[in-house]
Amino acid sequence: MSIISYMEAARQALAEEMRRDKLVWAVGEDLGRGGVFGQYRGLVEEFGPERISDAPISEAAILGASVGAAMMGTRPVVEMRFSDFALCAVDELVNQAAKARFMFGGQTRVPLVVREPIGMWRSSAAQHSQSLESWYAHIPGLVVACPSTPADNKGMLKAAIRCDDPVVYMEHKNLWPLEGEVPEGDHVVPFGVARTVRPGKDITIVSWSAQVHVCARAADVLAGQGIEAELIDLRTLWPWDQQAVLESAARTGRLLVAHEAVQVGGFGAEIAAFVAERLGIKVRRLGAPRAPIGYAPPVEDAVRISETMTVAAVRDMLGK
Amino acid sequence: MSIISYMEAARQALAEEMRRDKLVWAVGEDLGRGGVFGQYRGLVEEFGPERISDAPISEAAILGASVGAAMMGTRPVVEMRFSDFALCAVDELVNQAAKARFMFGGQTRVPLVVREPIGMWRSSAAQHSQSLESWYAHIPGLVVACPSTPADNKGMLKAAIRCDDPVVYMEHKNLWPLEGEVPEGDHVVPFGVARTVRPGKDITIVSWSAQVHVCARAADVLAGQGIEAELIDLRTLWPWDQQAVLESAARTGRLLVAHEAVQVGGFGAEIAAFVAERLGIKVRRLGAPRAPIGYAPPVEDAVRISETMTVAAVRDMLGK
Amino acid sequence: MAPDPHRSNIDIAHLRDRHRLMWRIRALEQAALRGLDDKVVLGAIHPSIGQEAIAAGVVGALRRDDILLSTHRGHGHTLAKGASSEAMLRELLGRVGGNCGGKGGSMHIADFEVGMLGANGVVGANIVIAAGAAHAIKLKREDKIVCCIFGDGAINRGPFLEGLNWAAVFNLPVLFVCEDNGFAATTRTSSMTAGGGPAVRARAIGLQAEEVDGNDVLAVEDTAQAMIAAIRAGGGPRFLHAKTYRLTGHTGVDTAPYRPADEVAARKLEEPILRAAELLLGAGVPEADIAADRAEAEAEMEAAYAAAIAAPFPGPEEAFRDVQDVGSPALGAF
Amino acid sequence: MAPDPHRSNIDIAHLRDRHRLMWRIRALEQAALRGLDDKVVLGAIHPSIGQEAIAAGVVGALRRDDILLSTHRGHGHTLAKGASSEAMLRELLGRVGGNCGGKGGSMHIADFEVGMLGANGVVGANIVIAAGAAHAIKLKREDKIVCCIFGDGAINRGPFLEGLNWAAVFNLPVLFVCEDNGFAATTRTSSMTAGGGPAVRARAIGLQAEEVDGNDVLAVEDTAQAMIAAIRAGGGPRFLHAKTYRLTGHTGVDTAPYRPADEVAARKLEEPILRAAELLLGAGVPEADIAADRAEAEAEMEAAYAAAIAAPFPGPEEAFRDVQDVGSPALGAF
Ligand SMILES: Cc1ncc(C[n+]2csc(CCOP(=O)(O)OP(=O)(O)O)c2C)c(N)n1
Ligand SMILES: Cc1ncc(C[n+]2csc(CCOP(=O)(O)OP(=O)(O)O)c2C)c(N)n1
Ligand SMILES: [Mg+2]
Ligand SMILES: [Mg+2]
Repeated sequence: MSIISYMEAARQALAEEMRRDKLVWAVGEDLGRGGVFGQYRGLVEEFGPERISDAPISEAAILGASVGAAMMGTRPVVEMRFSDFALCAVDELVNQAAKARFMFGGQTRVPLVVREPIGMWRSSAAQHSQSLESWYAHIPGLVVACPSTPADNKGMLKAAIRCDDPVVYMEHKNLWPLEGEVPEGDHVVPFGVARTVRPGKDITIVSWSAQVHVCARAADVLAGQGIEAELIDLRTLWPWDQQAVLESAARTGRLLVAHEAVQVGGFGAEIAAFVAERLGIKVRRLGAPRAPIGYAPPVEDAVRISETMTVAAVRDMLGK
Repeated sequence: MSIISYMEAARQALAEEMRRDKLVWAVGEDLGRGGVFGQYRGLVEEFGPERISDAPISEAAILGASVGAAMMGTRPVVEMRFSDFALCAVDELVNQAAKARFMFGGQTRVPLVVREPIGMWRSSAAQHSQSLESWYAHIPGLVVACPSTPADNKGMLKAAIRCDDPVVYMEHKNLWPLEGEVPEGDHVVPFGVARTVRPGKDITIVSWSAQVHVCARAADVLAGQGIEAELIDLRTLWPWDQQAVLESAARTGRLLVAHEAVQVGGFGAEIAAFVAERLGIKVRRLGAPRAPIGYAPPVEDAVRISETMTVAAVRDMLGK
Repeated sequence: MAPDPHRSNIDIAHLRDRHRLMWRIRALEQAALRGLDDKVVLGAIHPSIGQEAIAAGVVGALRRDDILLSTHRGHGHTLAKGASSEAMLRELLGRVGGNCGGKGGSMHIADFEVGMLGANGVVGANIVIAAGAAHAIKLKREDKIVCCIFGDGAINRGPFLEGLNWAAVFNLPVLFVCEDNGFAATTRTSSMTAGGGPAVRARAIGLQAEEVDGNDVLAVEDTAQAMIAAIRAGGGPRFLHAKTYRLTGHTGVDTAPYRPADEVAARKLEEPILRAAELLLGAGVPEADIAADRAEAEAEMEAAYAAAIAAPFPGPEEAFRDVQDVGSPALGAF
Repeated sequence: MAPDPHRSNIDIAHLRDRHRLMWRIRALEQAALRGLDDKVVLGAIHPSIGQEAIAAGVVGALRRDDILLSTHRGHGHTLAKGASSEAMLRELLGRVGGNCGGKGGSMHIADFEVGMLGANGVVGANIVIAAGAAHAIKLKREDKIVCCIFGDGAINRGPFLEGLNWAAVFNLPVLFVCEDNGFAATTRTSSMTAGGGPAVRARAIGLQAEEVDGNDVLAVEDTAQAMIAAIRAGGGPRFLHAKTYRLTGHTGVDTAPYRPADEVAARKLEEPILRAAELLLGAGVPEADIAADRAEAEAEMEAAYAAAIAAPFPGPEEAFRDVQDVGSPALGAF
């Protein structure tokens, strides 16, 4: 174990995979200078500008070219900078990358990883703060990963790079500096296996990405109030660990899903509906109101799902 | 009342609104020859090529230019041909149209209507068959309309054109020839008010767009089996008629939501979760499996939500 | 149109070969159109009748291991690249044994065995994908090249700019071919396209570009050949603007009322198969041989069509196959 | 750099006015940067220090009722168009009384009162929006024009092609201005841009295009003036390529280690305010007057900054205002 940041974990994962497999390469704007958040720092020195490739401001070409390069046997890691800019390349991701294997009858695969940093991050406002993970979970052909810890950002990025399906890989911008223990060696986290952050018997809380940390703090508060919440970090939204969630929710009899994304049409709806359909237990979601994200801190904060709101929702579900 | 087709209803709605308001204009590829499905037939003759405007194959410009033109006080009706092609203009719709009013602090409005025909339509395969209404319902700032009848396609298109918010207006390609009664005069259907297609006491079925007709046939079958299903056509997904659905579901004690779109992350999840949260009753969704849409009829049909499946789901929920 | 006098030294055998190929393309599409009438081809069909010289010429200049990407109007390109006519017709009919197992249909026809990476249902989308395919070739230090064919309507979409710039910036082995038939669906592209046209735009983005008579199969092939040689030698991307005319409607059901009959009639006289036949005749090839090329092609497609009709549809389980490995619906994960 | 000898007949009063405006822009951004240090400006800031002549020159050629669209680096354009410096600083600090009520911040600054339709956080996005604004003007038969400013990095995005083609096809009253500072964030744009550059690309799409020294405020203004006159006369869209240099990092926190210090030092000598001052000096304007322009600008921004800091934040209810009318979260509809 060593203690490294979420950003460094991803950097190491990419470097290790690039050493392991010559066909892995990364492409995006400013990568040669380390990327916009520094998550590619030092890599061009080791791998050269062909494999840590700069790109013009051409999101459609960055993603579209990567589809072609993936079909031709390389494994591109595509940097979109902010998930918001990936909206300039949706045809390439949704109509092309996600569907090529199916519509060509299995003649090809599109093994690419699209890194789309998500979330609110110090007054970034409406075009640099979105969390659209539920969109991609709705699209057949795509895998959706939302790591919440340094260990997962290492192990899941490796799994993403090794995956033969196109993976939408959503790091949370607020987590870059987060430090945590990361196992030594070839640490790979399989997709579709949730992580129980904290066991509990009174209620199941499901979350992912940065919101997991808010929920963990809420669970601490609740523990002090005599309520034992079981917290599950979903890690991947597609596939998602239906078994773990069903098992936990059946045991606790209550399910709360919390995410930073807009609640209406968010992936919390999928999980809540899925569990309600099968268990008929109390379900509740906590997601952002259906409003864009504002610049001024109070406006931004007004759409954040806080620890306090999480505590209140749980207490309410328990009739306390 | 006169009996006209779903397509003709939309054509009349546009023509009437263009007569009423000189600032309404339509733009898209091939409009001057009536549009790809004929839904603009005859309009260029009346309104001229400036107001029924052809466009280059430039979806980003068609939608982006309409954002600018809407901010400058005109009311563009934007034709995207197939909702799938609107994926070439997602930045323009989601980062620009949907957010301009908010991020500019209310200084502007973006009154545009984006027509995005959805759904499966005679072997159109993976890039011409998608139903992505849940995406737009997730985006603050957008209104999402999915008319299912000629009357609604007239009244809702009029409402969309008069609306000051950007409206994603999704006609179903299979419905173009559907005939039905349309009220005379200035028939406008308000957004957010569902239509009860058929009253019933045993179960509430919620649906929209072409799927409503499948559900209606299923309800007929069920009636023959002594099961009275209440069928609600949601009409608009944002805003959606929460009151009508809650009232009906509370009364029948069971909710089934059926849509053609992929079930995972579909808008059915939102409704099911919403109702389960509030009523704790049995909820169930019927949506497509998470697979792209294939060309060969059996492959295409395998992901269709049929009348038989609807009947079976209802019977199962009733323990029959 | 009279045979080109500069073509005294043409390779007759080769022209004959192209003539045969053009007839195969046309006969394939005629079978597909018949499939529409017979209600066995269910999805949209975009015929390339009248445009066969571009498929035959450009693809004639490619090696078998070179890569090709096409458009919604891609039957000719696909057949020329070496796909089986029977597999293609099976695909158009949505049957087992189709190139994509019946799951793609006309707009997604592809044959990776022969390096044909797909038609595309989204105009212009393949331009960036092609640039990326060439990017992979460069990274892998292979000597293949990529050829990407698209229509004149596609030059107004963003991927045209982004893909050409990409190919030029990274000096990639790709030949872009604009198959200019004057129309984008029912719209004359000239009415919606500003500036000097495809080649001028390509040059402005730093690509060497040439224009060619797209109804002259030998001219197309010669020009493509020279460009491909330069590309293969590491010269970076090139751009070929080939002018032609779409003799049919946009789709199999479009009667094209938006253009005058005399325009179509005039253009019919310049169509590429006729022109090749005249060259062959002028060079002394007997009329019977020329007719035989057609008859053979028609017989091939007749048989392929019959076989396609006889083939079964894929089963519903195909709806869940090849979606994805992780979280595949085939694995019960939905 | 010596005063341009061809400029013997310059309008001193006017140049003085531009000099003042350029100082106001610089002082505003210096206040914004100080706001970063003071941790009151929270979001990203993209300074245009060294590029002020383009804002001052281009906007100087616009009428107040003309329309302007800008980029993430849009403070100068916005101030030049007539926005209040205090409202702008309030916006950058996310306060009540900001142009967007504190909800947009630097990247979404806009002032519709003065025809400034917004900066944009998405590179290139405003190019198509500007074309559409001009389209509305044409439909409404108004005689305003639209001016759209974007960076040299934006010319590689699809909307550049689509927006310029749109403007040319519909013959719209729009002036596109490429503010070429040589960089896109940390990347030299020359390394990622193929071909002859912005003006060559624009011409290929059918627009008349000119290049201008973007650090020469009078040259920018004169060229823009002539182009705008032609546009207003119905001549259709025009394209201006203005070369400049970004003296700061890409953002307020970027130290720009990716470029040599001597390059920056050399470019500092050519910066537009200095050049305007030298012209003024050469024309006999006393040094004290020139210094006064700066001092006044700094005093204005000092006061505006103080007022902004003193202003309250908007309340959380602003998060739900102006989202939409139908199904607004403000109406409890979530
Ligand atoms: C992005 C996109 N917009 C619109 C369409 C609908 N469409 C299909 S083919 C076509 C015309 C294409 O014209 P061109 O590129 O010249 O090719 P051609 O059909 O002439 O071969 C259009 C508009 C589409 N498939 N994709
Ligand atoms: C579509 C998109 N891609 C990437 C970014 C991130 N980004 C912001 S500014 C910038 C550089 C823009 O360069 P240029 O257009 O030359 O403008 P400049 O910053 O030099 O004024 C980049 C890449 C973005 N905002 N939008
Ligand atoms: Mg064409
Ligand atoms: Mg720049």
